[in-house]
Amino acid sequence: MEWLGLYNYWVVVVLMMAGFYVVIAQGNLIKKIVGLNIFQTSVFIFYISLSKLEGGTAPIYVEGITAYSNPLPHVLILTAIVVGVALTAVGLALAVRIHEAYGSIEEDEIQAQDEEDARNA
Amino acid sequence: MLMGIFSLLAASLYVLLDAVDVALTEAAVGAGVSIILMLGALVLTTSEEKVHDAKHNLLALVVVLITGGALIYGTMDMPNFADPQAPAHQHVAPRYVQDSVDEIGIPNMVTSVLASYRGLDTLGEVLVIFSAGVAVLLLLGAGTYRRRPRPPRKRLK
Amino acid sequence: MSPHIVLRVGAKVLIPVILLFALYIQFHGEYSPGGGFQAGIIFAAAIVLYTLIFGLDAVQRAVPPVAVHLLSAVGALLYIGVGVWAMFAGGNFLEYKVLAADPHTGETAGIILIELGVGITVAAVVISLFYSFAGRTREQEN
Amino acid sequence: MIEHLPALQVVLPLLAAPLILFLVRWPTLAWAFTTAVAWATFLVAALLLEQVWGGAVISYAHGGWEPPWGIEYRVDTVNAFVLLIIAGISAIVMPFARDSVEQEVAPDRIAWFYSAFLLANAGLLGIAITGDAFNIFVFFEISAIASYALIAMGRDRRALLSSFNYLIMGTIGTTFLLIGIGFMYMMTGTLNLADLAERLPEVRDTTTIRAAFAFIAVGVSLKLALFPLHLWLPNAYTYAPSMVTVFLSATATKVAIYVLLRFFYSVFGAEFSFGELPMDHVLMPLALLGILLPSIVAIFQDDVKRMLAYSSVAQVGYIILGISFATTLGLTASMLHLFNHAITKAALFMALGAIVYQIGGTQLNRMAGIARDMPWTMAAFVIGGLSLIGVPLTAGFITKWYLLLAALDSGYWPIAVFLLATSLLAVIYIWRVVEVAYFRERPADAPVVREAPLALLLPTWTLALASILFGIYTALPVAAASRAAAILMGGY
Repeated sequence: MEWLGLYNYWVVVVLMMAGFYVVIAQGNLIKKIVGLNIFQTSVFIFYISLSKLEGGTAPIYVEGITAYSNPLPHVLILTAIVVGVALTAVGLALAVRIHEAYGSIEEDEIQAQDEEDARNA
Repeated sequence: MLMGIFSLLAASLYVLLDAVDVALTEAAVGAGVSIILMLGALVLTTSEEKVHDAKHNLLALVVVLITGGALIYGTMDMPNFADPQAPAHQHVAPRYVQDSVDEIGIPNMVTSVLASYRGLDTLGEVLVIFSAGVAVLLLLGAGTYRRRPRPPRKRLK
Repeated sequence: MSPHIVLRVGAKVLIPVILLFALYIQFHGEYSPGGGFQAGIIFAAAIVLYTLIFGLDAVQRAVPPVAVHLLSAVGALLYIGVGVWAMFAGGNFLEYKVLAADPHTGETAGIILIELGVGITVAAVVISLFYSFAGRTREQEN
Repeated sequence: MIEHLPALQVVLPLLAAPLILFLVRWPTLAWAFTTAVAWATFLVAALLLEQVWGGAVISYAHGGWEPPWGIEYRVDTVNAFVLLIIAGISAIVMPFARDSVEQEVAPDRIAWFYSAFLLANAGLLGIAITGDAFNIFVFFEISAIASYALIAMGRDRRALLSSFNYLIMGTIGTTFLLIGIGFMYMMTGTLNLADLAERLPEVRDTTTIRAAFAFIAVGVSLKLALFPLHLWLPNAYTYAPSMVTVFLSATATKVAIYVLLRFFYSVFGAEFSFGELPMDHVLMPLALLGILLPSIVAIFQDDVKRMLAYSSVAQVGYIILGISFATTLGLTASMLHLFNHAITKAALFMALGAIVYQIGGTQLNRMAGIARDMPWTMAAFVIGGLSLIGVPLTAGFITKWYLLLAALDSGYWPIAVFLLATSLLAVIYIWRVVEVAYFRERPADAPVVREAPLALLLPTWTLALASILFGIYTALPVAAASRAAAILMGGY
């Protein structure tokens, strides 16, 4: 029965895997970025889950309350969210440029064009 | 659109888990900035996806299952959810919770840790977002009408 | 002019409120959730809303891209500058307590300054990202 | 100011990166400023190495908060050596960059380009110097985001897709690292590396720590392009602008290798990584395959830059091989190769950069007979090639020699034979270039080619001569590498 205490983490693992699958299995570049977002968000949820404390409250000091949730993972994830959005921006900008250069954002179509170039060279 | 809902759900989850600062950020970033960028990129590329046959994704499935297995394996010895005795709450964190108000003088512990105890990480965060700005400028340009000043000085021979 | 009079009036009412809210989040971050990062994004959101209603040209006349790029640098420089200032004041890098005679004052001053730096950079970068994506089609026409 | 050296090491380039944006209208000034900063950073790195040479450890508490509560910069001989490599390469690449970047990047973007370069540089330095696990992640991402942009600046449209693939693979890598760090934090309650090393033994028999180890190992291996996770590397190096290839090939994978070393030896400890977990049996076959297969693939490349990129994957294999012995001698060989390969590969890619500058590409068929027109460039290429093969009197020989000793010392004599055999593969692919450049006639219709300008030749030759110098005068790198190896074996 004590494993039930880990239920939260297992849900996160399932979400993580869904995102990870989209990243590696999808041929559409923008969908890859979406997958990456889901993958990262699930890692964030994992960090936030581990900061939760039984009976704790949000880590803002209020007179009379002694139990607070752990603020450290919150800080780490604030940073990680920013990193995530920075990566999303750069990834999407690259996707836009790729679309301009190849007229497609499907990985296999782009590779086909590259192989064609290589044959003609 | 679904991504925005996903982000808002994640943000509500963070509130439930007491991470109000993170929730505010996730709501602003996930439902705001990411969506705007995503829509911008979709306008500039194409919103229609090619239909694939799903058979050659077996390798991906195997990789994902192995990773998932490793994660589940890793959770086996974890302390239970919200256990106050977990090491994560015992070693470094108590000082932030108990002493930060005295040492720094502001009630929001997240701000204290973020800006002072781990100020270097936050500096890193600012530079990450700054790098993203520079990277997108390099990739897409500034988006102004101004013409390029002059063509490259040396042409290829 | 554009027939979307409701949108235009609505935006004119909303945008100052959003900007104010951003400033509240910015400077009240020590007491309630929020801080420079969230404030920066909300501030940028106001500008994005303005663009959606009034167009990219109008907004770039008010907030020129070059200024946005420089501001994104200014925010980061402010943050690092506080750190270096602490070094000259006799502490380690980013050691705010040496910035004032009283450690509490020093810490609080340091945090307010660096949060301001974060806010400026984040707002500027998000606006700059938006300009880059929104202005891409005409960038190519050049 | 001497006590602030660790902070300055990273703060200097970090401060300069935003400042460059004020110089957008003056590309030459932006270049000059970047060069000055790169050299100042190099000076700081040299001073740091000098301070820790005797075995001292410098700990610098950011914000004045003592570790593990605050973030600590921690410098010992291991990372001072790595810092010197990064700072040294970025200092020497800057004089080279001016002409090369002017040709490959639009003038109104040059300042942004240098800003991104400084960010990448600062990120790598930050990874190497920090003593905090989460800080490693943050600085990994700073350098990564800047590198993606730098790579995408290549003129070929394939640069875009290679950069995108690098982004996906790199982000999976750092996210895995993040998962690993989270697992470790969960079990120990700390993020400081030295503190982790102290607290891990208590909980190391848990599945969580083993999973953390696995995720960190895989995540970092993605970043360092360990075979078979190297797929992003050849394209990224091939299509990036010349200066970026020189810089990244000499530094980015090296820093990731350093992170792997830190986690395996200092944080988890050699006993855990190689005793309880069979990392030596995992790494050694991967290293051997990683040397053999990319070397063979390199032989069949028609683009010399791509050939050398595959060779880089093989060189990572050599370094990992040294690590997999889990002995002081093996680690010495690995640390030495970090240094020797950095200067050798940088010299080779610089020579190619000079060729790109003059003829616009590095395809073998375009290089026919150019040795007569570009004798100095090609001579530098040959010296670099000899060092890559491991011919005596070059830096490359010293590493091969130490690897050989380490293999024999651990009783793996077949590996010694294998090392000699794979050196022959390097002979083949370098010879292909030499044969084309020296012994083929220049086609009659080919455009006239002149020797590269002095600004490109000087840095190239500096590195080429360095790879000879450190093949003869070996005392300095060998001493640094063996001290670093001893420190790594001794735990944190």
